[in-house]
Amino acid sequence: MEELCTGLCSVLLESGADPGLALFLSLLVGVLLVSGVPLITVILLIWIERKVAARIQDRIGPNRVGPVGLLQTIADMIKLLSKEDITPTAADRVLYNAAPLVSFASVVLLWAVIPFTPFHFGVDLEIGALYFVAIASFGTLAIMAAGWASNNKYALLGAFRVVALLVSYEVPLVFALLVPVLLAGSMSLVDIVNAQNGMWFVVLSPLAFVIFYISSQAETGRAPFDLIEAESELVAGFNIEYSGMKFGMFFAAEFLHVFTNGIIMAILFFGGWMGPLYYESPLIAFAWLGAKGGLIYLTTLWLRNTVPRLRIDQIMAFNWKFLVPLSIANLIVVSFVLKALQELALVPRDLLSASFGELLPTTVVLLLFNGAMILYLLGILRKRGREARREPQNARAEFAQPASVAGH
Amino acid sequence: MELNAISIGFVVFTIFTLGGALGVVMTRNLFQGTIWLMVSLFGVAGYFVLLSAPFLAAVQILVYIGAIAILITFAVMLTRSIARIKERYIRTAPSFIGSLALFLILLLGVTIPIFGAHSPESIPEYVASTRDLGAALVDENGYVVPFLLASVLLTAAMIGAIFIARDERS
Amino acid sequence: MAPLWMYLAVAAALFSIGVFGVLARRNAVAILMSVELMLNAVNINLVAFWRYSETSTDLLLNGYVFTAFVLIVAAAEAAVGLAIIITVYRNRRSVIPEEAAMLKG
Amino acid sequence: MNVLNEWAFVGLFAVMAPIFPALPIVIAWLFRPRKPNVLKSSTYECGVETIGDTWVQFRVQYYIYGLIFLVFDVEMVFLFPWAVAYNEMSLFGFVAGFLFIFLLTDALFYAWKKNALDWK
Repeated sequence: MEELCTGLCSVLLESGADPGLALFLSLLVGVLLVSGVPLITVILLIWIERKVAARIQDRIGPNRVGPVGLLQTIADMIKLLSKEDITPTAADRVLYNAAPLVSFASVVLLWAVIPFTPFHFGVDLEIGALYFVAIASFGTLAIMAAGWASNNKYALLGAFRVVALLVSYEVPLVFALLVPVLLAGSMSLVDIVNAQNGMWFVVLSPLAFVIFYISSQAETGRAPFDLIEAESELVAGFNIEYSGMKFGMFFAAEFLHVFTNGIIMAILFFGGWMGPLYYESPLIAFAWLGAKGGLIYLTTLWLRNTVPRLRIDQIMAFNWKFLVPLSIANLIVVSFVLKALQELALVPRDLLSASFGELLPTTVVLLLFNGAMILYLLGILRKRGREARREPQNARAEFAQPASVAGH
Repeated sequence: MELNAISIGFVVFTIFTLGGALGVVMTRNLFQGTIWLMVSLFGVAGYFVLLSAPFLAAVQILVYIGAIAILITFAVMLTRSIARIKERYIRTAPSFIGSLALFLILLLGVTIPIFGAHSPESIPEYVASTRDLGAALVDENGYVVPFLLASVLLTAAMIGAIFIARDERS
Repeated sequence: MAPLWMYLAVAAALFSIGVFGVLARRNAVAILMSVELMLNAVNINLVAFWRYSETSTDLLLNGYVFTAFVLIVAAAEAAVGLAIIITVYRNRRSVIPEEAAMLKG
Repeated sequence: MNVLNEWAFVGLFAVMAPIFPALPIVIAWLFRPRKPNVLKSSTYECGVETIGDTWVQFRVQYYIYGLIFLVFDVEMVFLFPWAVAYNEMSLFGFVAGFLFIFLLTDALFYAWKKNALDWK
């Protein structure tokens, strides 16, 4: 993008345009190009999601409109456009209308920092990884505003639960995010990808990836953490009063967020555009990123359609008593082992220029420690599971009083 | 001040900051007040970007919009008080006069006479990066004591707040 | 760049609005929000002075670290302050500071 | 591109981003039918009439989760720069960062022991 920008800028300048105007126009073109990617993808994503869900549930899915149902989303959009848009009398009109916009915009904004290829990206901010976390917090506030502005008990309750879930899972997410930042020694996403030239970070710290994966599944409100649409408990959750296109916007934002998280994970842990022949052409690099992100995205769909929803107390206990301590322990172990290796001069300090061979000892040691941690964790989980099975009486008693658990 | 991206940004962020702040003190509804507060603090984050401190801007958004807004909303919902407080203000007139006087003193007595002539040409070229900050934070000769004190402060705040807020009866 | 005094003027205005809120609002949560406004006015000043002053290199980060510190103090203040408000509300059913004077001699 | 140009891009992006979802909503506003009535625009609670205030009493647990989250979130103010500078750091720096994290883990441990993490 930067290349294109300077190109366009100079062309405009040569044709005698005002420098400020030329810069503005080239920036505008850049914004439209970058934001075009998510906007076009989201139409495809809804189709993919429905197709995959259908296949998992032994159905065919959309297949009437267009070839293999590809135009189904367009048809749905036209349907949504012609739907009546009801704003409840009791609602706070301004916030009620602004919430879906902010929710969708907060996801689109993430794409500003995503490096598509080594030379094509919106911007390469020095604080890229932090930008990702900071922008995501607008989405949380939008859900809160939607729930409050609807002035409906169920909406407010749903919003409260979702927000509690989102903020809780942000803690392990950020701790897991610190690991790639620490390994690359930079928050810039371009630097993080470049630092994986020798070795992907998922090999150096698989545990960080697993934590990030689980908590981003929760951040997007997907099963088993799909309190966002707990139909059986909260009618529909925070968006109960929304209808027509505004309701559609919340859904589009969710679909896009899941895919965006897949892309982010590909960048942070799977080397982004890296892959055979990526330097030959930007298209190949872009294809690598898309393929990795898409694969991760498909696994989240698989997970979503396979596992049941957890109760809110289980979700919270899992986060605060398992995932958060684990993510902190993981950060400490990774940083400790790496620092020890650095002090013993077994590792180059700068991963950016390190080759595969130089990184091999680090990889082996880090993997050993990670493996030991994973084995230990599996032991804990197994013990917990056995205890839970040994006390079916308690479990049943708990189940018989959902009010005490699921009350607001 | 010529017309460029920075001056446009400055004007926009001023509207955000001061408009949001007025919203905070004037709105009757506390949830709307929280949203106004976030508008205002978003404007402040914008100033940080203009002042070449993007890290602080991101942190500002992360801490305020991501966390404090949520916390205030939870607290507002826990203390259903809107219906009971009929009047928003007490001591309206003296407070208004007092704060207006404070603003005029700060603006005409301090800001313009002392810093009005400060020329923007003397801005240092080099801006510290996040890496400089990180290195300085844990340097023996740097800020390692404040760094650890911050941790102690946060721990104390968390323990204290949990101790206070926990409902002993349940 | 906008001149320094403009940032300071905005900060002064923000601070004064915060002072008004603290003095005049009745609800404790609103007062707390006004205090946050005042702290942010201070932060604008700190960052502006940091950016505009010519300091020696070893003092380069003073303003930066100071601002980060104010941010942390603001967060701690909000956390503890709101916890106190919740507790007082639970015991007295009131969020008006004047009514919560049980510690007054 | 200098730093401020990068942020001009982000700023422009931030201005444009809400416009994309706004467009279809505005188009829908032009085409949609408008037949409001009192029942339709009343609060939806599965057909039962709404009783009382929307602001039901919430449990304090929400606040406690928000509180712990806030503390960990604020911690990031210092942990991100620490992680960025990690590679050039001396052993002393690493130990300082370790202490920083350890102290906060203490607070989490306290909350755990006090059962403040349970969804009651």
